[in-house]
Amino acid sequence: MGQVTMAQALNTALRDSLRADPNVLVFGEDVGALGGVFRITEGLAAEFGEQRCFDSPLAEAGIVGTAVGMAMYGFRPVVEMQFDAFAYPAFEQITSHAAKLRNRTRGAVELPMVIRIPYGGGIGGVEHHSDSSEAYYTHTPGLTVVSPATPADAYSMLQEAITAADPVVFLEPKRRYWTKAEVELPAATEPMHRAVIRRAGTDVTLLAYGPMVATAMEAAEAARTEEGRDVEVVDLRSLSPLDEDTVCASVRKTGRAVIVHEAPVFGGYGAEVAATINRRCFHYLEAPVARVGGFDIPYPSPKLEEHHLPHTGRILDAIAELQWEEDR
Amino acid sequence: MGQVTMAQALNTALRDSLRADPNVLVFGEDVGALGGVFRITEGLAAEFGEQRCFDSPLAEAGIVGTAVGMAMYGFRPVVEMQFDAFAYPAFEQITSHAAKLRNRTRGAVELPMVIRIPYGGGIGGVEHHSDSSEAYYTHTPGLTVVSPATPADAYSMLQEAITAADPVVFLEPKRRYWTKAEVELPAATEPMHRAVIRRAGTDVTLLAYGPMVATAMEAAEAARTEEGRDVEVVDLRSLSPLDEDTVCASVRKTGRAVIVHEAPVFGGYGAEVAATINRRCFHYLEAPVARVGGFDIPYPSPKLEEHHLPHTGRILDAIAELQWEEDR
Amino acid sequence: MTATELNPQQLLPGEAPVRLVDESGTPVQAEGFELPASGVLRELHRSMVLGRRFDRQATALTKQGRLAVYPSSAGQEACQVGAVQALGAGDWLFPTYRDSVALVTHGVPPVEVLELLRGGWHCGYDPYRYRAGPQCTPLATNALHAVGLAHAARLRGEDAAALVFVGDGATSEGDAHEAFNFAAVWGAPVVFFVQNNQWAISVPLDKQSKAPTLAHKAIGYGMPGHHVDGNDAAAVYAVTARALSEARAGNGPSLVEGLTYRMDAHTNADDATRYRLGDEVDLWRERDPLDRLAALLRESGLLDDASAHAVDEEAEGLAADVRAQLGTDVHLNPDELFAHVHAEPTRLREQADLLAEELPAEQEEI
Amino acid sequence: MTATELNPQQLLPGEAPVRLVDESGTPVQAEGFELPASGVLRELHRSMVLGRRFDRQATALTKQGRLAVYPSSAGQEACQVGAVQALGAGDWLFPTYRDSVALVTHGVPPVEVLELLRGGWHCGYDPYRYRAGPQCTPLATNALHAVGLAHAARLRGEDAAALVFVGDGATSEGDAHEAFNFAAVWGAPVVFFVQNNQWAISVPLDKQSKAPTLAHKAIGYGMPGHHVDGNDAAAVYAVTARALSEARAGNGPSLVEGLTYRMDAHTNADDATRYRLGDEVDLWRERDPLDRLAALLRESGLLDDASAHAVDEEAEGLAADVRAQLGTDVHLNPDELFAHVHAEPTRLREQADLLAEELPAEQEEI
Ligand SMILES: Cc1ncc(C[n+]2csc(CCOP(=O)(O)OP(=O)(O)O)c2C)c(N)n1
Ligand SMILES: Cc1ncc(C[n+]2csc(CCOP(=O)(O)OP(=O)(O)O)c2C)c(N)n1
Ligand SMILES: [Mg+2]
Ligand SMILES: [Mg+2]
Repeated sequence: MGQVTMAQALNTALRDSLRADPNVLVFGEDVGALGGVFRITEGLAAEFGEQRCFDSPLAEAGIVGTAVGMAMYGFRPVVEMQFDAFAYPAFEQITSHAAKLRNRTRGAVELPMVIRIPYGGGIGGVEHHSDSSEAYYTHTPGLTVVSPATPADAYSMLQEAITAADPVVFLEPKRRYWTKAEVELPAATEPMHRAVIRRAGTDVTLLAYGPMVATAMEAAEAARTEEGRDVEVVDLRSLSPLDEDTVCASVRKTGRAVIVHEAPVFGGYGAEVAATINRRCFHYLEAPVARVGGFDIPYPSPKLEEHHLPHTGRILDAIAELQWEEDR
Repeated sequence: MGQVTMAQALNTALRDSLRADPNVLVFGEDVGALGGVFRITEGLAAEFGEQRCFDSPLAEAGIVGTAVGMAMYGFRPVVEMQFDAFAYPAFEQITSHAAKLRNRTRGAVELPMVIRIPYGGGIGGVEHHSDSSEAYYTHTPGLTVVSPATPADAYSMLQEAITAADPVVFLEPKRRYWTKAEVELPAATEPMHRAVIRRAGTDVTLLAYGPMVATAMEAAEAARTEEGRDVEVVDLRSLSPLDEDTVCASVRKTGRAVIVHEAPVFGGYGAEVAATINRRCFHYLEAPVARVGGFDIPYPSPKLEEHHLPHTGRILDAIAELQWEEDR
Repeated sequence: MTATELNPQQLLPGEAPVRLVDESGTPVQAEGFELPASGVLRELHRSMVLGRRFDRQATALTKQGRLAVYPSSAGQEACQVGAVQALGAGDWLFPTYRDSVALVTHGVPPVEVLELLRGGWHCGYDPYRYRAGPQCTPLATNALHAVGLAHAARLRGEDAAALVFVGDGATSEGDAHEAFNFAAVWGAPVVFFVQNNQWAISVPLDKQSKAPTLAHKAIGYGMPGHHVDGNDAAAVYAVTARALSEARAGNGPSLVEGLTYRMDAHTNADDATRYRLGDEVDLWRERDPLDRLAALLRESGLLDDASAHAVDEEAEGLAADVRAQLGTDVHLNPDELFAHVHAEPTRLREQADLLAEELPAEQEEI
Repeated sequence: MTATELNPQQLLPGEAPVRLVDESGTPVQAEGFELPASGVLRELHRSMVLGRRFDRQATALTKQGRLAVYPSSAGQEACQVGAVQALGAGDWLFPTYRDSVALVTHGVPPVEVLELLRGGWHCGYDPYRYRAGPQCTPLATNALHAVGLAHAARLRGEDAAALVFVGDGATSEGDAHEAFNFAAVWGAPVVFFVQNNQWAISVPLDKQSKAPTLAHKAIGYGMPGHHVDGNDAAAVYAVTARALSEARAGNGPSLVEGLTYRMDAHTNADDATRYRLGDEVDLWRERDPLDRLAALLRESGLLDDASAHAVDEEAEGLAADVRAQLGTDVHLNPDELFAHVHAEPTRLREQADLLAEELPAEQEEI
């Protein structure tokens, strides 16, 4: 296929899943004729008909709640929340129902459903269009939470999410929708729950996911050229469960870790990663785990988002402060 | 006043606040004639009339959303969510509006409102009645999140929350509603944002809040009598902001820390506390910060909650594993 | 601009609630509805007697500490029994915490119905076996599940409908609105049965809604709204049966409001004297749905002392079974805490191990 | 059981939308409503011309990259202007992202209205100064704020009312339902104005609701529902004015549905050709609300070439001002990121310091 954007990869994953399994349904706001505001569902209604890809009324609890009912009946609904903050009205349905129904029924009811959420900033969106809410979902037992960083993973992980037996919150880094990569679809990457080393290194482990993986890769390159540091970059891919073994193997090797995400740092997902590394790698650590994230503020105006979001400079600063021998 | 329960202290704080400021309003489900399902608003409608303490229709987004409008107009609404999980339908209003309106209007609109949430387990409640959702709120910039552990604090912190300029999520540990203490009301305790040392010690710092403070105190006592360890107990009181200085002073002194909460550990509030301690006290730590919390499962049946919730035994085990010199 | 082909007026409920049997037990005419056949009437009566006895037994068990909590539906039997008896073999039921009698009528074993309320597993029965969603506590939320499931059945080409119970209070929740609307827009085969028992814990209907009737909400979604005397089992049956068959026939959802009354407090833990007057309760006691149907049956020769006695005996048997089965403490295996969180339990292994280590120690203590 | 004293039928909208001026600009009779006074009609016309010019200017600015996004309300001027002109001095306005013309009409300086949409601060104006809530993106959420504020005003004994705009799509949200219900139960002085422009981005009304009209929703809350020709500014004004004065008089909320059309795409970023046919747009172009009112005014001698020219001039002046003020890039001070998160900014000091350290470095780079 050659050069493929993440948006195209997601679209192809949906198309291939719809083809492969008649139980797959795609619905949500504007996913039909329009193909979604980000065109992720483009062409699906035309190819598979209104029964399989359709617009719903405008109500997010309604979308998730009816998807729960459809999943109960054996379908595999894949629903789209239009933007991250617009998933909040569905919070109750996600937290008290999608996440818990297997447990509430002692396994009798299985909910194979996917909640796709375009998340994060960096696209100049006005307020409420750029939230990163992964920490709300990762703290909710019963949910699987994943976020792809590349077109190949977008394809492969979405397909796997759709075939999974449990509800998956599938976080799509919207600023990377138009990032291209050389991929042959169908692409099969590592299993969804596995973290992946994107760049090997020996000095420090940079942990990232979704939109920040590309930023971390840039920072790693800059650290090499500017500071001569050999940075390993781990793409977490799955946030819940966290692939602790891969993370810890890397940190035990390098002795230093920096976790990067767009969400505010306080109580963010990075806290879990830092706490886990400290617990499991305590004696290997040369410095405390650093967290680089958004500030603890509501997502700001587009004109200021560059100051809010983690960038190479901030990651390099965090690396520089990791108590290197030469500084002691 | 003598022996006072936490429920009585909260009730008195509401009464005194209603008396002190005509802008204070109390509303929610069943808070009027019934006095709330936990009787926290008992007698208020009778004393202050239906204009100041009233039942609302049954809808949590409605309750929080209308409170936002009232606060915009200069009132100080204090609303009750009946149980923790029943606050989820209001998540959007809390996260995108209550938390952000000051920011969205560059300080023009101030929202002095309190969202009271009886939270946590231990009362034998059936499903959806025992959640601990503090991590959802503490990760949301713009919210102040506090939880009292004693009747005196319940009184003093609720009063302070009501006079605060910003929205406060006030988490009431429902299993401690009936805990009595010798208190003279009005009681003035430390400022709401300050953590407090409940028991001084030199060996290890036990950090807790809300329902787990009493459990931590019991564990500290057991650690002394059974293991001869001198445990310091810090009651965090304010979860957001976190009183880092008090926490770090204690941990720097003891060199060891255990954080205890009822919520699932993964991505829980304890992760933030552990990550912060690791960042700020790294060179003082003799062992990784331990986290003792609920399992990463939906809140279980009442018959099993004793196995789910942190208890003295589990805290003692966590303390025992803190890499003591004698074990090395 | 008009989205429906129907004359809007047809979506409005009639002037008065549909009634087929008056308070003295005499049949009355209601346009468009007929008194159900004798067999159905007898079955309604039998189920109500069983339901009432079950309910009284469950309430008694709370006093002995055998149930964690019990929300009684005494007084609401005509709604729960009448609506459930109208279900077809392929139809689904979506109950709330208050609908124990509905579930028992639906064929779920009483002990499985009470599993949640005795503090056992969250759902005591297999939803697929009985075509019944779990008893739902977060209000109005399962109305959306019902809509999704019913729509799914239709996508499969099956003619199953879903009956979902909602309280008067729960109609205020956003989820109720979204469920009504999704069902109407999708034409999903759902019947929303609002048990208007006049109270939501301590909040009376007039602090919940200013609608002329709750059935007037239906027109706002373009679906028909009906109100029915909720203490008249025959009328509830007839109205619900028609609503269900319309749904199955592809004519979309409808809303049925049953006007009834919660005779007991909200649950055994509640004290209704704090917020409502005794004479209101007395008034409704005279409208007892069991007495009314029994009077009709006696009058029509469908019930005599012998058959009434037989039903009572059966009810006593059911109560005795419940007592026997609930007489001992439920034992749940703590291992199972981790069993049904994810399809693959591996990620909780460490926590399960921690618990497993504790358990033998505790066993020894006993 | 009936919660309202009114005859339920009075809560239903009339057979046809209220119209005071027909498509050719000729006055028509509508029971219970009168054509507004000449001064009002002139003012409606002036505001619509200004609003249209403002809207066209804003759209032009998107093409030059001066606005981050702009949701045009071309074609909806009669709703926005008519409803806002009906507001009294103490009344509040709660707009959505699409209600720029309403805000300009309400007196908010155009550049402050565009602050959000140019990517500047979230709210460009002081809500208290203009009695206008921030432009709201999360759909239907601010309807609840309006209800709370209006109820608060009433608790203070003030007779202010709140006008809140909601789109046809937004009526599907749970928050819309809860807002309608809270307002009705509390008797809050709120007018819910549904701008039914037939589309929610790409979703047409008949996938959003099967209600006979959206105004039929009102009866389900026990409040009156009106529908009005949303391209007839005179009718919108008259219906909204009455609804507001009922609200102020303590007679509770009401719902007004204005039937109109979104002439442009959802925003400049949207491509409407993907989901709707050109002839639908053409049809509505013939129903232009400005042409209609202008025809009436000309016919009645309230508008001549000279006065029309004067209004056009004023509109050009406004557009020139907007161009001038939006011509340069907005500069926001990054320090302010931390200024309005909490009343006391202390807890963010460390993060503010981090940013402050970065900034001079960046300045130098420039
Ligand atoms: C979302 C949610 N909010 C609050 C509650 C707490 N609660 C349980 S029952 C109840 C009253 C429900 O009244 P109604 O819907 O009329 O049903 P009824 O109990 O009368 O059968 C309330 C407020 C809940 N279960 N779920
Ligand atoms: C809660 C929420 N969900 C989704 C969106 C995304 N969104 C923005 S506008 C829109 C369509 C709104 O349609 P309508 O209410 O008819 O208003 P209109 O744009 O036609 O004025 C959608 C889905 C949102 N802003 N808020
Ligand atoms: Mg009720
Ligand atoms: Mg619209």
